[in-house]
Amino acid sequence: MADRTPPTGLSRELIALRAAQELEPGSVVNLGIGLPTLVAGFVDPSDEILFQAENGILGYSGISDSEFDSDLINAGGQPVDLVPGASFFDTADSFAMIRGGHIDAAVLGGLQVSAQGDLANWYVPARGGGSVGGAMDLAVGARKLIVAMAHVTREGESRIVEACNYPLTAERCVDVIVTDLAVIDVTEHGLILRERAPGISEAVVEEWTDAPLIIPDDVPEMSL
Amino acid sequence: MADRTPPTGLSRELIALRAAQELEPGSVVNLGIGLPTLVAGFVDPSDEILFQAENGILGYSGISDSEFDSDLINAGGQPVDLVPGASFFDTADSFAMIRGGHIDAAVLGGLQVSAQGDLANWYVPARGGGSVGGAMDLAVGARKLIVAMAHVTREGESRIVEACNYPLTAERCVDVIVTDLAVIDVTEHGLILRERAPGISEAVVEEWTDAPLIIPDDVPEMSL
Amino acid sequence: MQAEVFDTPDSAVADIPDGATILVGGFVSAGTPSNLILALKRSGQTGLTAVANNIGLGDLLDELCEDRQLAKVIATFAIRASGTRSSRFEAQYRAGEAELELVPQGTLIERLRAGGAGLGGVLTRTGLGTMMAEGKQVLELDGDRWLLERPLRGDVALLKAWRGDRHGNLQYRLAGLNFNPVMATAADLVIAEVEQIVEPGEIPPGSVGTPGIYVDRLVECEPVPVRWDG
Amino acid sequence: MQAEVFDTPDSAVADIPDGATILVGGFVSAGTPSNLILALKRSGQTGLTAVANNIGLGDLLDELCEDRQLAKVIATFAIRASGTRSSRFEAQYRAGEAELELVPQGTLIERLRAGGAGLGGVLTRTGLGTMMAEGKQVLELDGDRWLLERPLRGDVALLKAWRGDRHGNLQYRLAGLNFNPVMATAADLVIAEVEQIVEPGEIPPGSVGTPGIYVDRLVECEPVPVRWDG
Repeated sequence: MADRTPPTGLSRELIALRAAQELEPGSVVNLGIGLPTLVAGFVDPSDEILFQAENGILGYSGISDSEFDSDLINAGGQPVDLVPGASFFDTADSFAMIRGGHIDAAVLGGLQVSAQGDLANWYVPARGGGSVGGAMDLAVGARKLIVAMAHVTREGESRIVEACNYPLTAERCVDVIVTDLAVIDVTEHGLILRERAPGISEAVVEEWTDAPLIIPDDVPEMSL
Repeated sequence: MADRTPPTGLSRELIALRAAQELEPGSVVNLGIGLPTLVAGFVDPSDEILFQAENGILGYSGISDSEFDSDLINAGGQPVDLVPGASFFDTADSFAMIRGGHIDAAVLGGLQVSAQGDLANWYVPARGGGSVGGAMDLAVGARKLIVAMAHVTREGESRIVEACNYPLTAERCVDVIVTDLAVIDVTEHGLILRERAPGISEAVVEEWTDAPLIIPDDVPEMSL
Repeated sequence: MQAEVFDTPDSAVADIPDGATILVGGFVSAGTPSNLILALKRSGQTGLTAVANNIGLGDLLDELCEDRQLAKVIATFAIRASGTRSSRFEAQYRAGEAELELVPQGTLIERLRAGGAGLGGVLTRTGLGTMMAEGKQVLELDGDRWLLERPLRGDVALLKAWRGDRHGNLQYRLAGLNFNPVMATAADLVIAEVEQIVEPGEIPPGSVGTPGIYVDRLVECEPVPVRWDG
Repeated sequence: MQAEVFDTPDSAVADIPDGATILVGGFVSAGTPSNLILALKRSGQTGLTAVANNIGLGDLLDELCEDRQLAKVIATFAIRASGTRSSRFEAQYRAGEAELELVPQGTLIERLRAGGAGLGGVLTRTGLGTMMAEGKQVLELDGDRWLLERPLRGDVALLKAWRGDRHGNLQYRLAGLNFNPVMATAADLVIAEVEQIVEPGEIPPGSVGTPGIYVDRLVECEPVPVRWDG
């Protein structure tokens, strides 16, 4: 597979925009480090989505342009602005919130997602060591888990696989996969293609997906 | 035994006063409901003893004479005054403090104490049901456990026994027993009589103690 | 994530079903949702399980026994050690009409916390070698023995706070916290009575005792004066 | 129960022994005791185990690797996923000169909380079916599987708060809480750097984030500016 050229799909920003569309108005959402942090920039303020940062903030609105305050950051270390009605708490209370099922949705990055919805996103075997952060707790605790990632690695390998060969973050945790090529639902029947990126055909998505993919009739293009 | 007349020892107030003398200056102390709550009235303010109430206060000074505020009570429901530097916290944090060994001493009431320092103080078999409150956590968690109680029941039975026949609060937890008749240390060698109440002889203490009691030479009277 | 604001405590508790398990915040007189308890009495649900620190100790929970609404109580204080004063609950318990599960206070709060925090249980020394250990699993780890205590949750939680906002954020006063913040995390439907409803942002972010996402319903009421005289 | 006030961070950490296990509060730049970390660097202890959310992410913990003071790190973020930037710790880890125990963040805080709260452990789903479960006990209870996570404590905790008083009470600002309040409960010697030392009573009782009994040493310092640029 590595000798083929991967198709050009959505930019990182557009993946974030499409992931943002998965969030329900009024819901409580945690954004993982990296691409997912961009999601905060693409929600409609009138939807009153409340962002939780696992370092102890409920109710930040996005990345701040104000003067940097080292005590007011999200889990990615970025400065944030607060909404009226925000609150602070310690890590124990924050993960009680996450693990206890009080977060409606989390958007996490991914290295691999399996056909059963297993997620691998914290450990690159070639690099070792790793950084797990709050990913395992979010994967287990969030009511809906959205993985936002590139569909294919730089080396041309699909990140959507029959079974993960990277170490797992959690088993059977992913609900939706948003990539530069497609939106895919993880269901009890298997992976179902819901939308294609503009200009990307069903066949291309299938070609770059290394797991069985159910393709309904007339899969629409994303509206971005 | 029930046909003998128990000796007249210290009043409840004097038991509390004597128990107060067991507290180290600067220590953090929790007082159980009933007789132990009286202890707060007998400490020297210059000793800077900090009282913890398990309902979520660190640093109350004693029972308050001010207007009753239903949100400012100790574990016995009594109104309290705060010292400068007091703090409030919830029950989870309060019992983390207690169970985690951060309380220097607790003074609890007792129904029975055994020769091994087992405590029974929450369940009267004849009445059933019971109220356990924080007693089991305090018995397990406090670094030093002082039991303040009448030496003998109204029916004339010793509360200091070879083995408790009342249901236990915790095993091997008591360090010191302060009664109307004596101060007794619970040690690995057994119960040791440390002091007698004024006018109470070693023989009287021994007579009303239903457990082996080590009586050193020249046991002093309490200085109250 | 707006909390629904109700006009009366009665309307806030009206749809609680018979047989519900209800977590009741408060410690004796402090932080106790007495308006909601009295509304529950007027509402008349039966077969309820109440989880609370205390019953019959100056709280109004015992009022629910007048019409036998409580099938079971899970508490730390329930039966007074001295028989000089008795509660309605005590009478019903003794008559075999109501069940009692007595739980050490530090264990009760950890079981509730586990229920709210997605934990399967905690290991404690509290209760080892006592009646509280009966029927429970004991783990021996590195030579120490531990009692396994399992999570506890409610269908409903009734809380009392000082101030609340439309997001559901709650601010407590003095020792009014006690069981309230943890109970807020451990029930499917969380109803809070507050002395005052304020605008979002009026409670400083560092003074929020219960973040709004835990609270479903808010009702503003004058607190019911309660005092325990021992 | 007075906390001892030290003039300099150096004097506050001088007697920490080689080989100590040190809990380090903070999350990237927030609530991080950078003055105490730099003092530990100048002090030169070796063979240390550091327990912290992160190393090499804008924090100054990585500075301790310059003179190879860290034998082991227990953390949630330690090796960056991308290889474009590397920390000193990463180099020492790869050379086999320093150990790494990676722990999920929610598990790390519960292990510390258990260590401070006298619990023998907690049951969590987090980590089940992953490398994190290796060598750990799994309990099956009522059909659910749970990973048993054991308590974690330190010999020393280094904390950062906004204000402190002579009783040791600490008040945090904004998201400066994070690991600090729990770490305060889980070490034998607790040292806090604060921006300001105030009189007892100046921190309102409801705004105390760490009650004074947990804190042994206080030092007032200008915070070290720290920022992570990803």
